[in-house]
Amino acid sequence: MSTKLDATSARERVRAFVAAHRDVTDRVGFLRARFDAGLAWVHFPEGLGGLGASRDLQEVVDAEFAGTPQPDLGKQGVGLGMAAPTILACGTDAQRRRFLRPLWTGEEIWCQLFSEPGAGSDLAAVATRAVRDGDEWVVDGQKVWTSGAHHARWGILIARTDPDVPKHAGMTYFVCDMAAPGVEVRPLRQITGEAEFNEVFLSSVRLADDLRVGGVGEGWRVAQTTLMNERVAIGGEPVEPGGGPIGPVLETWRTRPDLRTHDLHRRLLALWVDAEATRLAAARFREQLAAGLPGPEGSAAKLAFSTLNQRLSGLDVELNREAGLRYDDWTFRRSDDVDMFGRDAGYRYLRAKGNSIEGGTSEILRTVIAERVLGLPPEPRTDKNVPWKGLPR
Amino acid sequence: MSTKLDATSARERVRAFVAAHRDVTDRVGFLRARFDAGLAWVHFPEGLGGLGASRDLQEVVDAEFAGTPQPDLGKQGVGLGMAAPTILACGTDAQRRRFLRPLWTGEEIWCQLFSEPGAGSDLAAVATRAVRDGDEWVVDGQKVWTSGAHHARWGILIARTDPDVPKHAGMTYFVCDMAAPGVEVRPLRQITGEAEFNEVFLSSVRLADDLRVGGVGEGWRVAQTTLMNERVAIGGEPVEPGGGPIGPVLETWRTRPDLRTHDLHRRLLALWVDAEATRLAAARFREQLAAGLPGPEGSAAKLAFSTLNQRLSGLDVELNREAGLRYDDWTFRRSDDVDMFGRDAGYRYLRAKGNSIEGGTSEILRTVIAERVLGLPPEPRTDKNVPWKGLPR
Amino acid sequence: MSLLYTEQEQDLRDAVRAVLADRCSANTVLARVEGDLPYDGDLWRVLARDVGVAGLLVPESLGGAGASSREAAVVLEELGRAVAPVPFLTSAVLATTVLLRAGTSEAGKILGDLAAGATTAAVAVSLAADPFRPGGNDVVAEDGGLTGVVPCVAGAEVADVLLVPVGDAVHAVTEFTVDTDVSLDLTRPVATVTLRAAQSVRVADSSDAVPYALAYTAGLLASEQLGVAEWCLDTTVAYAKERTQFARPIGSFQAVKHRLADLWLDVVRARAVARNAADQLTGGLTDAARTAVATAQAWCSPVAVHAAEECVQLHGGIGMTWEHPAHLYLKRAKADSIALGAAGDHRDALAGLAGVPAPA
Amino acid sequence: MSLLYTEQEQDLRDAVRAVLADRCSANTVLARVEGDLPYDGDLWRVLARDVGVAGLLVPESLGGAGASSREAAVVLEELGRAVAPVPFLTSAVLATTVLLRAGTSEAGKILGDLAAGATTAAVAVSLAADPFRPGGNDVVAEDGGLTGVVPCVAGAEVADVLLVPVGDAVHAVTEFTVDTDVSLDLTRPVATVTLRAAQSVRVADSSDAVPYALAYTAGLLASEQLGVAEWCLDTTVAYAKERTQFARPIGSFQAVKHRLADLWLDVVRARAVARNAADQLTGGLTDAARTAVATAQAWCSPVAVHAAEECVQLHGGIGMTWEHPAHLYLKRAKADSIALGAAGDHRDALAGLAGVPAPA
Repeated sequence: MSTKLDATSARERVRAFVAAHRDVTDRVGFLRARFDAGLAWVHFPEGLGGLGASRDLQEVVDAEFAGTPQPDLGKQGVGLGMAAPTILACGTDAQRRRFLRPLWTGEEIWCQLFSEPGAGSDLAAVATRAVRDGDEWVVDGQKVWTSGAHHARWGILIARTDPDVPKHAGMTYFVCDMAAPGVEVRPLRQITGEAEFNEVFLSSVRLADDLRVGGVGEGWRVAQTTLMNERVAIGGEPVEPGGGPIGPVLETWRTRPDLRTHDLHRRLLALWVDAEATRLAAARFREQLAAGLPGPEGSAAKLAFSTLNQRLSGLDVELNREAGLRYDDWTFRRSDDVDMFGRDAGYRYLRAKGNSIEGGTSEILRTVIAERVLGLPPEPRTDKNVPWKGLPR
Repeated sequence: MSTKLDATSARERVRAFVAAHRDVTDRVGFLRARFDAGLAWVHFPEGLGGLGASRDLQEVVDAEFAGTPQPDLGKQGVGLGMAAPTILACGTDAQRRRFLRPLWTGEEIWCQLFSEPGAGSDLAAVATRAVRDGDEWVVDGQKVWTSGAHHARWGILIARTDPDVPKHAGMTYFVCDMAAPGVEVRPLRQITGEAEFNEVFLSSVRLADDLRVGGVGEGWRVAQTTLMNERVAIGGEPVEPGGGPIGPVLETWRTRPDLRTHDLHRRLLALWVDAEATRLAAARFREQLAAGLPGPEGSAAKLAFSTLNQRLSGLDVELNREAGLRYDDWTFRRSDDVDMFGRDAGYRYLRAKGNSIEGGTSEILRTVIAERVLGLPPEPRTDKNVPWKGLPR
Repeated sequence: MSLLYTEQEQDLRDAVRAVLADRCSANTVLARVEGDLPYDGDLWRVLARDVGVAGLLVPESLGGAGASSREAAVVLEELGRAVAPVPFLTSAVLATTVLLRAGTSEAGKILGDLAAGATTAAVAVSLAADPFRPGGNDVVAEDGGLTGVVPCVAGAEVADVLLVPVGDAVHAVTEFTVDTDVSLDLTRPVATVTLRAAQSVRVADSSDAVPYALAYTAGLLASEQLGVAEWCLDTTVAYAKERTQFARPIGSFQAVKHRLADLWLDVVRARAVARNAADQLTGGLTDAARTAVATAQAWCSPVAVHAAEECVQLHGGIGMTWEHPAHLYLKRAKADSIALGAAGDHRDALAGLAGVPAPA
Repeated sequence: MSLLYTEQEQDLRDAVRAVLADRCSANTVLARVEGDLPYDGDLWRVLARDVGVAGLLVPESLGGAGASSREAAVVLEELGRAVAPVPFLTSAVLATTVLLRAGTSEAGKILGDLAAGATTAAVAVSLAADPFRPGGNDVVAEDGGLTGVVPCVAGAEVADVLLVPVGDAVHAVTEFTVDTDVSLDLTRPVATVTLRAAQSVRVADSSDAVPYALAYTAGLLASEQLGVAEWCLDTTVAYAKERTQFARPIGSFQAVKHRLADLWLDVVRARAVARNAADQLTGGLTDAARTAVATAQAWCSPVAVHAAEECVQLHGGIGMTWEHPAHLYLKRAKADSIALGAAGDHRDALAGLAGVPAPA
């Protein structure tokens, strides 16, 4: 099995697996078997859902599995996209064996406990404390913007273990047991009325030291592994001209000739061009990726799409006029995903406001582009070489 | 004469002066007499062109002098607006007596030697050196963006006299003799083709110590006096709706119906609103000033007008199409003023680009508004407490 | 003509602001929007009667204060600043202007009650009506009375009297049902009004009163939008001074700083155009006033929306939460940008008023 | 279909760039615009013959390279980057496309000479012509030949052959006078062409060839605009790293940084739309290609102008001087934004192409 897999043999292997498991209709059962066959993530080691194969082959494998039971990319997103690669890269063997399989099958859901009320763009400012007590850590603090915390069995957590050193050096990374006493999850209501996210309060939560990922004080480095594995947001799937977020506005425009004015027409045409340019840039980026040339354009996509979504949904509300003065539903309820197509223009308008905040604000993204892509020099920093406890907060 | 003047007596005094000098047709002669009568700047001391009166009365006096020979606000602008108040506030008695009268009459023109190629927004970074040599100073360096240097008898100059102290502390303010050996004035051609400004090269220029204004090392403070006396730019005289910089574009629009498109129409309407809002804000600011309530809105006017001028002239070039592809004159020649109404759209477009650079860039103005008006905290500074000679340049 | 505030106007502002500070904090408003209706009757009674805002535009001969559009605009600035859930715009400006313009004795009677704060009125037109192209409605006068349905009416829930344009006239009715819509603007919801053979009193014989009042009110709405924008700017500036990231107040970052400077510059101009509209309207809807109204709306609508959007963005995550009041302002600003003509409609009006003709 | 560059395209780019680096520095161009005409005949001969760009679009059967719009676009990117004063766009793209579309044997003869770099051609239409509403001209065919005046023609000064649309046909003439206008764009001036009973050869019998070529060339002009924008971005980024004020490179100030990040994002998209237009045009002017052309022009025109404006602004005073080349790019970008349809005209075209109908 140590001979390297190629695309042909990977395809054959998947076909054989699918043929052999045609009768397994139970989703979890199928995914367990897929994991055990090393076909979850082929680039993971054998025994941990993979075959030690090249990362490129995953696409081939995924394509062959089309039509079979799939992981739930919504609920399992944090686990699959962030926790799994981090545990593989930085966890112990015991952690890998304990966590990866149920993570893959969706039997255990994961959430991310990074952001805090005082640590948003400045993630390294986390104030949640973890204090060692024998073989355990006692954790106190508050996390926020945690999606899926109410479903989650585990959370990836960064906490401050040493306030006496500079902020990047005093953090440690843990797996947080969401069922432990002292973990309280409260839905966080958003301006749309619903709650996609949670606040998580940690009060004297005791975590065994074997839930620590990486060394004490290495939390920032481990967290970078997590964040680098956040899927490059390139605005979702490829779409046709006029598809994607401009779709609903065009639909209104085409079906309601009575709402048309020259003013709105010029603004909509300009946004059509903007949407098309953004779509083509994403398509070009996908081509680069496929050609093995990942360029910096990927980091631009989120910035472009968030602005575009906001402008399009803003125009849509205005175009709708009377319908724009109404709203579909303010009920305070939990919501597991963002519904940009099923709900009305007002919801899209409000929800899109979050696009330029969540997952890196547009301000942070502009700085990242300027420094990492254009090579512009950083600003003077005053917070790098002083103990965390001495920083203004 | 030491009894305070009121508006009525000021008006009477001017009327009497005008009646008595009805026969003086020579402009310089009339202005000399007006200076000697203390009616140049009534708030200046007696004998120095004033009567020691309240500053408010100047408006009354100026109004009464309407229709009489006037100073040339173009060529004499730097002298009247910047040099005179600085010399009054910071100069010696001998300097006041020597300089103010011919400055007022226009017999001696002044220019400003502040900016340098390496000191634009960061004026305190001036590198022109002045080294003491007995009763004289020897000045070497290069100044730039000096309007009127080729007409000027004198220049107000800031130079570095001590490179071993922090940059704000090592400058000294001089009156530069523009006729001295070593002063070379070269026209600086702009993107419009002409040269409104000059570069001034100073090579071993010897200035007597009695041309120093203020103490050695006090140049920054003296320069602040100069800069605070720069007239608040509030976009020129009050205009009617549709007047001012939007005038030429509206003229094209109205006389050339063949050029109209819906796209240009919407953009022009939006600019009309922008121009009107900016005009009304300036009118409101003038009302505040008149009511003795100078507000922070004045500092906004330049920022607003430069953006507006640029957008209007940009639209005008595009609207003109074939005429916009042409240009009136690229001849390299000196020009003493900006002609925003007599020349074509292309000239206005190019010249307006300078509006957001000259007299404080838009970037600097935004910082000034943010810090002085909104009270937002400054950025960390790295250049305040180190010797000038150690700073990166 | 002056674009500044007079001393009386400042006094009026202080009085309104004191009441709002006392009774209309962000938390009060947030709590109230959780109920069936956001309107605060007690607050309105204090403002309407004690401060006397209900009758500001009503002549003294009819029991009002005989003040002008300038004073009403000042009140609207303060109400916008507080997103105060009271029917000032809908009753004391829009309905009152319809009745003033009608000029009949029937209208005068209603005006007296409104001025006294005894009753409240609303006009049965869509809040989205474009003053320059107001559509009709489908209300008909039949044998038994008025019958029809009017959507998107603001302030109807708290109205005792409804003014209904029917053909060339305006009628007052007191029998009507109101179904509040789930509305984008939590603090000024819209409702569907239904008339079923409602008895009515004819208060105006001309079809002009309603479009006149819509344009007049649009001009004053700019002052409400100014108030909304000011609150957003002030709140964001305060937050930028206090919120620390990377060991610095975020307001020390140039990107934040420059955006706030630009926003301030927009708000400075919003104040100028809103004051100008309020001032010009003291002489009625002259062409100069119509130009001022269209300019004020074309400028203030996008500025208020932009200010609220910047407020949410620069507050980061907290700005996206229900518990922070920023969303109340975002929703009001966005609804206001549709109300009484969108910015584009007002720019259309300027094509004629300012001599910028459309392409043939 | 691919939006990336092929290896051959990269090789072509390298070849063009090497020639331009050698012969077309900013100082060379600046010095040249001081003369009567900016065009650089030596540079053009090297590019046209040695690199072979003159015949890129001409089929091999007629002596050309048989390449496509994709390769021509790459050449235009480089020429835009250097604001190179050569008649590639006017002769090797616009005139060549007219002749290719004409398809007559007379056209073929001229194409052979053009491809060989032996002659250069221009089309007697205004550079400001909107491809979607190209106006006519006042040239008439009389007994003695063609007579008339055509304003704002680009590339006429260096043209041996002039292609003149007359009625339903296109004629080639070699006798004409050219009066160069003082032009906004110093590196591609426009001129007034006068024909006085000029002898002519009929090269096309259809009126379609010229508008077809105008739209096709508009699509490729986007690549020139991309090149202009790239130069402006690169030059400004380099300056921001090196220029120090307040003891810091100005590129470390967030306001500068964020604007350059936004500009980069615009240029990334400019590359995508320009490549898309170049790619779609390989199949001729299909509806998809027309959409791609209109999108590319609507996006790239303002982006190039904005990039040049940011270049001037962020260079501060030095950017306002004649000695710094930024103004050459500003002038080219602005003239390009008028050439072959302004952005608004292209958005108009999209109303039909993309199904976004105008109000009735």
